[in-house]
Amino acid sequence: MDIFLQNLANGLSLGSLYALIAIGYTMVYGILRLINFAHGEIFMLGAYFLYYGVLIFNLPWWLSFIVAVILTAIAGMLTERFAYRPLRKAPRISILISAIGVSFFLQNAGIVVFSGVPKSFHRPAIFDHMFIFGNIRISSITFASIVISLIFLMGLLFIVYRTKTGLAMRAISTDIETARLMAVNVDQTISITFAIGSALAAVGGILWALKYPQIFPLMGMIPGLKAFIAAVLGGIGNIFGAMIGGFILGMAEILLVGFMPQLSGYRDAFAFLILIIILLFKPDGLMGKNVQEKV
Amino acid sequence: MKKKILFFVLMGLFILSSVVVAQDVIKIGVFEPMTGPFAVGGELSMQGYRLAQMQNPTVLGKKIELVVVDNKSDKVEAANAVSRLVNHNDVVAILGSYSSGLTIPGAEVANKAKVPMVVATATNPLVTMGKEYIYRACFIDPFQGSALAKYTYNNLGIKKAAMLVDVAQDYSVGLANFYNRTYKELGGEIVSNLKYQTGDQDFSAQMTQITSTDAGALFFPGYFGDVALIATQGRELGFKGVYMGGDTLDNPKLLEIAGEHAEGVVATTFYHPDAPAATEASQIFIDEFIKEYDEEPNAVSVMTYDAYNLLISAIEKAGSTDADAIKDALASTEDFVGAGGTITIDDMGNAIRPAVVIKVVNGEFVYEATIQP
Amino acid sequence: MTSLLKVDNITKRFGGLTAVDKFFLEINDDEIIGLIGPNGAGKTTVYNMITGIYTPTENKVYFKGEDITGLKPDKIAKKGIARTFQNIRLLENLTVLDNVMIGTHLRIKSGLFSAILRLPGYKLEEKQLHEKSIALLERVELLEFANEQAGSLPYGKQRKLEIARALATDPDLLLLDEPAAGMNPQESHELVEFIRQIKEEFGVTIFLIEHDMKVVMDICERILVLDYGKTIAEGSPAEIKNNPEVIKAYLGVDLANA
Amino acid sequence: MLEVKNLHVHYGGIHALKGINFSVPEKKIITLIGANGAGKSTTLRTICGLVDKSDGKIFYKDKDISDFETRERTLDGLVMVPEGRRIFPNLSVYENLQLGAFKRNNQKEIKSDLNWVYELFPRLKERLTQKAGTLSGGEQQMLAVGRALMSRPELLLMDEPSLGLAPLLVKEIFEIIEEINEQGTTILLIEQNAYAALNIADYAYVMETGMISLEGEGKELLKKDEVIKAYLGA
Amino acid sequence: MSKTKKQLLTTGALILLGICILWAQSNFNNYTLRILNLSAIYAILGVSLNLIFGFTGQFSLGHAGFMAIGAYTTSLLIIPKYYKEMTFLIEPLIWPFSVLQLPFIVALLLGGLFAAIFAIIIGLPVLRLRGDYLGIATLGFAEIIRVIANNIPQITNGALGLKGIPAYTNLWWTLGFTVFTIFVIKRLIASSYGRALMAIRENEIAAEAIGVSLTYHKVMSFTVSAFFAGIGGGLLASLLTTIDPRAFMFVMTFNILIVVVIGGLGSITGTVIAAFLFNFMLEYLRPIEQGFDLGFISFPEIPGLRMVTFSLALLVVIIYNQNGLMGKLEFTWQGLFDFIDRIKNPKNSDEKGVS
Repeated sequence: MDIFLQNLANGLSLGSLYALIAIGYTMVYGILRLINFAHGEIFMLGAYFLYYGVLIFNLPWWLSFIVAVILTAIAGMLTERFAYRPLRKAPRISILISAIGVSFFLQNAGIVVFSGVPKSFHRPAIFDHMFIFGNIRISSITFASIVISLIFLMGLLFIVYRTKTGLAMRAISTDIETARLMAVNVDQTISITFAIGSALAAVGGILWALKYPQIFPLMGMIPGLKAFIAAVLGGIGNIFGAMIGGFILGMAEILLVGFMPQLSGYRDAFAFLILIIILLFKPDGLMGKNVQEKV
Repeated sequence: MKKKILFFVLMGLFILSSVVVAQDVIKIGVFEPMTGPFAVGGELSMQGYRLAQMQNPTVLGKKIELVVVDNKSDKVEAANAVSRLVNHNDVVAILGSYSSGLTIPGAEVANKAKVPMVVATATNPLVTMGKEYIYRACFIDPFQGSALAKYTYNNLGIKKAAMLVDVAQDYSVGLANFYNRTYKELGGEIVSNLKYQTGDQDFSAQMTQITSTDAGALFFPGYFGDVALIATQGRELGFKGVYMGGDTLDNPKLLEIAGEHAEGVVATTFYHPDAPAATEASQIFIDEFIKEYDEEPNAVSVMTYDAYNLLISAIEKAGSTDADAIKDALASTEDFVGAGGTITIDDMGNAIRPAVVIKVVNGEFVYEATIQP
Repeated sequence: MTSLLKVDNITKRFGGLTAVDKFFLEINDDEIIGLIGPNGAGKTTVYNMITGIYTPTENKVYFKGEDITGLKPDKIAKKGIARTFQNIRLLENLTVLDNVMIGTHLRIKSGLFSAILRLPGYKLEEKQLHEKSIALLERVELLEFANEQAGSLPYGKQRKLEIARALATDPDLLLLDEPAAGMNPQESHELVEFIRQIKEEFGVTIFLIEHDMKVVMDICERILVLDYGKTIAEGSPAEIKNNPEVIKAYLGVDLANA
Repeated sequence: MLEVKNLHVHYGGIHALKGINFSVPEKKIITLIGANGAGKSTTLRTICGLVDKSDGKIFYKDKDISDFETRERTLDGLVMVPEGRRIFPNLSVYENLQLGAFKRNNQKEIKSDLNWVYELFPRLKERLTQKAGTLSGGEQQMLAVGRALMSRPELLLMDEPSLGLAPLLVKEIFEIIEEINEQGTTILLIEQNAYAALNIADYAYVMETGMISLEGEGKELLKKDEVIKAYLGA
Repeated sequence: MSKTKKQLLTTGALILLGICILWAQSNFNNYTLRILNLSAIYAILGVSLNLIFGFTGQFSLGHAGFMAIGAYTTSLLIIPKYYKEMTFLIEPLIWPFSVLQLPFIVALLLGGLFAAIFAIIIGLPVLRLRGDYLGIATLGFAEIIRVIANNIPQITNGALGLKGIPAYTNLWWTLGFTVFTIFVIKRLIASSYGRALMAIRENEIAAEAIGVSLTYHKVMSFTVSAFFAGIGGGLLASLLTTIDPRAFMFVMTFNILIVVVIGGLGSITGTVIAAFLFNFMLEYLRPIEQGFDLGFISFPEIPGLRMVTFSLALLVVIIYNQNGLMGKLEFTWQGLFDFIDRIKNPKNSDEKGVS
C-alpha cells in the first residue's frame, strides 16, 4: 500500500512537470497549428539562463527566476520572428522543418556556448526538503510544481478566455485572414503567444532542473517529446487537455515501472502505446474537439 | 543570383582551406562526439588530448597536428568521420572515440584501411576483437564488471544487490551483464533488475521499487549525469544501500550534481593518485590539468591523455609513420608508464592493467583498493 | 419492381439535435427529383447519409433493393451512387483529365502489381479508361482544358468538371448538391440544359438540392421540401409553388412567383 | 469615398485584374456584377489588402492606401464581409461580435451598437452563447454582417452575401443591406444575384474577364439588353 | 517527344550511370564512396517517404522504425555464424536466425518484406488518424520498435547491437536500388493507383466519394513506402557493418523528412538532389570547425560549429525555398531539352516566357 501511495506521489510529481511543459506546447499549436519541436530547447534555455543568473551574476534566486523567464520569453519571440514568421504563407510542413532546424540550432549552439558537460544545478535549501508522511516521501518541489502548474493554468485560462488578446488568439487560431479583417494585429498576437508559451517552458525548465539537478544542452529533448505526447493525449490545442494529458502520462509511466518492474525497459514505449491506444478511440485526443470537416 | 555566387565562393573557400596544409607535420586524427547526446564525452576527451599535445607537441622531429572531426554521437557519422580522416586528411593514426557504440563503426573503417587506432575509453570487448590495427588503453568491461561484483560480494560482504541499467547504452548493458554473471557465480542474489533509457531523468518509480527490497547495494552502470540523478532520487526516497558503478563515475561533476547524495558511491576506475599503481606521471598530470582547466581531472581525460602518449611513444619507437611499424610498436607495448598507471598490451590489443576502486568520502574520491587482472 | 433508391424514414441526431427526422423518399429510375428547404434544414445531411459519410441514427437506406446503410462512401460509389458537393471539391492541383480518370479508378480490374509492371492487361485497361475520360471531357466541352490544373478553371467550369467526374464513376444515381450556387441566371439556365442532356445520354437518375427556384422548377418532376429536418411538402413543382406552408417557411410571398 | 485607379493584379501566372477604374461615392450603394471568374472577389480582396496589387492605386477618403496593411485599412473604417461568411465557428456568437468591435475601446458605444445589431438580427440575440459553427447558413451570414457592423464601418465591402441562401433569406439580407445604407454606411456590393443587386444599387459596374465592360445606374442597367441576356437570364 | 526516344534516352542514361559507377568504384577514395553510398541510401529512404507523405499526403514519421526492421532482418540473415556466436553476449540468438545465412539480395528483400508486413499491421489501425495525430502515432510506433529492440537481446543483442555485418554495400547496390525504387514509385505514381493516392492527398472526402477506398490505398502506399525503407535500412546496416537501436532514433526520421521537404514535397527529383546535398553539405562543412587559416585571417577551432552552421543553413534554405528546391517539378527529358534550348537561344525563351 505504501509503495502504491509512494508511486502515486511520484506520478503526480512527474505529471505536474509534464503538464506545465505541455501547456506551452499546446498553446503554440493551438494558435499556429505548429508542432514547435523547438519547445524542448526553449525549456533548456530557461534552465541555463537561471543557472547563469545565479552562478555567474550572483543574482538572488527570485530575481534570477524572473530574469530567466523574461529572457526565455524573448528567445521564444525571436525564434518566431526569424524562423516562423517568414514562413507564414508557406506550406505547414515547411514551418515544421524550420522548427526542427531551430531545435537543431539551439541544441548545437547550446553545446558550443554552454559546453556539452552537464552542469550541476544547485537548488535553494527549501527545495531539498522532503515531506515524510509515514513511509511516503514527497519532495517540496512536487508541491511547488503542482501549485505553480495550477496557477499558470488559471492565468492562462484567464488570458485566453477573458481578455481581448485571448480573443484575438482564438480568432487567429481558426482563421488568420479573417482575423486581419477584424483589425487584429496578427503578428503581435502571435509574438505574445510565443512569449507566454516560452515563459511557461522556462518555468517548466527551471522546476525540472530543481527536481533533476543537472542541466545540459540536450536536456529538453526527452521532456519535450513527452510533453508533446501529453499535449496530443489531451487533445492538442486544448489547454486543459494538455494538463490532464501531462498527469496521465506521468502517472502511467510511474505505475508501469511500479507494478511491472520487469517491463521497466519499455517505459518510453509505454508512453507512446497509451497515446496510440487513446488516439484509436478518440482520434482527436481526450479533450480535443472533433473538428470533423463539414461536408 | 548574387547570393548564390557568394554562397559558392564561401563554399569554395572552405574546401580550399581544407586542402591547403602545412608540410612538416604528422597528422593524427581524432574522432569524438563533439555534438549530440555524447558531447560531454567528446569535451572531456579533448581535454586529455589537448593537455598531452601541449606537453608533447612533436614526434620524430615533426610537429603533431590533431585533426578533430565530430561524429555527432551518431554511428553513421562516426564511420564517415573516420573515413574522412583516413582518405581525406591522410592521418597517420587515429584516436577515439568516447563510447563503444561510436568506436566500433569507426574502428571497422580504420582497420580495413590499415590505419592504427588507439582507443581511450571504449570498454566493450568487441571494439578490438578481430581487428589487428585497433588497440586500447583502458581495460574492458568483463574485467571491470567482475571486479566490481567481487568487490561487492567479498570486500563489502553484500549478498543481495539491485541493478538499474540503461538499456539503450551498450556500455551499461555490457557492464551489467558481466557484473550480474560474476555476482551470481559468487553466490550473490540480484533482488531487483530494473531498466531505464538514455534521456530518462525521473527514476522515482525504479528507486521506489528498489527501496522496497532488501538490496544492500545498487549497481548502476550508467553515465555520471544519469547516475547523479539516480543517486539523488534514491536517497530522497529512502534507499540506504551502497551505490556502485563503473569508470564513468570518476568525474568531479558527479559530486557536484549529486552533492551529499553521492556520499559513499563506490566505483572502479583506472587510477587514483593514492593508489599503489599510481606513477610519477599521475601527479604531473593532475597538477597540469588543474593548472590548465581550473578543475579536478576526470577518468576520461586521463585515459585520452594516456592514449595520446601511448600512440606517440609507439610512433617514436617505430621510427616512422608507417602504419605497420606503428601497429607493431603498439602491439609490443610493455609497461608503458602513463598518468593512469602502467599499460601492457595483450595479444587481443587490450590493455592489461589493474582496476582501482574508489569511494566518495566527504565529497571527495578516495582510494579504496586495487584489483589486479 | 423495386425502386432505385429507397430512403426508409431515416433519422439523424447529432448529440441532442435532430438534424433529419424520419426522412422518407423513393426514387424510381429516370426521375429528376429536387430537395429544397431553408438553410440548415438538413438537406445535405440527407445526402451524407445516402452516400455513406454519415450513418443514420435510425432506419435504413436501400439502393436497388440492397441495404447500403453504414457502408463506406467508396463502397456506395461502387454500387452506383455518385455525388457533387455544395462547396466544390475538385482535386485542385491535378489536371482536369486526372480528375476524371480518378473517377474511373473504382472500376479498374488490374491489380497493383499489374499496374507497376505495366502488364498488357493493365495497359489495355488504362488505355480504355483514358479514352473513356477523353470522351467524357469532350462531351462536357472541357477537353480543351484537359491538361490544365483543375483549380485554375473558372468557377462554372469547375462545377461542370465535378459533374463529369461523378459521371466517370458510371453511376445510376447522381446527387447534385446546389449545382447552380454562385451562378448567374444565364449560367444557371445553361446548367439546366446540361443536366437534362446528361440525364438522357448517361441514363442516370438525378436527385438534386438547389436554392435557385428557377432551376428547381424548370427541371424537377417532383420536389420535396425539408424544414427543421422534417419533410413538410412533396409534390410537383406547381403544387410546391402554391403550398402555403412552403411559401411561409421558404419561398416568401413575392418570390414564389418570380 | 473610394477611388480605384488602373488596378492590376497577377495571381501566379494569371493576369486577374487588367487595369480597372471605379469609384464609390459616400453614402451610396455601388455594386459590381459579372460572371464567375471575372475578378470581382479579387477586386474586393485587393481593396482590403488581402491580395497584393501589381500596379495601380487605391484611394480611400482621399488617402492613397495602396500600401497599407489590412489592419490599418480596417482601423480606418474600411471593412469587408468576406465571401463564404468566414465566421469563427469555434467562438460563440457573442465573441464573434466582440471581434468585430476589436479595434474599439469605448464600451458604451460598443454596447449601443450591439443593441443595434440585435435589432437588425433578432435571431442572433437568441443565440448569443451558441458556438457560431452551429448556426445555419443564413444565421451565419447575418452574423458575418453583424460582426462587420460592430466595427462601425464607413465603407462596407460585401462579397456575395446571398450565396447559398434560401430565397426567403436572400430577400431579407437585401433589405438589411438597404437599411444599413440608410443609416449612413457606404456599401460596395458584389453579387451573383444581379437582379436583386441592381435593384438596390445606386450605381453599378459590370465586370468581364478582369475589366469593367459596362457601367451605369442600377435600375438603368436592369433594362439593358446585354445585361438582361448575360446576367438576368432570358 | 516520342515515347521510344524517351526510353532510348533513359536506357542511355542508365548505361552512363553504370559506367560512372564502374569508374567511381575504382577511382574515388573510400571516403567519397561512403558519402555517395550514404546519399544514395538517403535517396531511397527519401523517395519512399515521399510516396506516403508527398504523394499520398499522409504525415508519417515512422520511417526510422521501418528502417530498423529492415536493417535488423537483413543483418541477422547475412552475419556469419561465428560472429553471431561471438557477439551475442547477453543471451544467445534465437533460432532460426542463429543458423540462417542468406545471400545479400535475398536478405535485403526479406528485410523490405518484413518492414512491409509490419506496415500493414500498423497501418490498418493507425491510418485512420489524420494530420499531426497520424504523425505522432507513427513516430510513436517507430520509437516503440526501437525500445523493443533494446529489450529483446535474444534477437537484437539489445544495446550492444549487431556487429560484423558483412560490408556488401557498394555503389552498385545503393545506386541500383535507388534506380529500382524510383522506377517502381514513378510507375506506381503514374498508374491509376497513383492517381488515386494523389486524390487522397488533394481531398479525402472527394476521393472517397468517387470510389477511392481510403483504407486500401493508404495502407498500400504505407506498405510500399515501408518496403523501400526496409531495404534502405538493410543497405545502411551493411554499409556501417554494425547497428544498434540508437541508430534508429526519431532524429533519423527527421533527417529523411528534411531531405524530402527541402527537395520539394511530391518531387522525386527534388528528393534525390536533396539527399546528395544533405550528406555532402554535412561533410563539406567539417572544415568550419577544424579551424582554418586563409593566409590573411585564421579561424580558431570551435567544435560543434559545423552543426550550428548546418542548422542555420537548413533554416535559410527552407525560408528561401518555401516549397522546396524543386517544388513539385520533376526531371523530364522534355524539360531538359527545353532548358538547353533556352540557354542556347535566350531570346526565344523570353518570347515564350511571356506567352
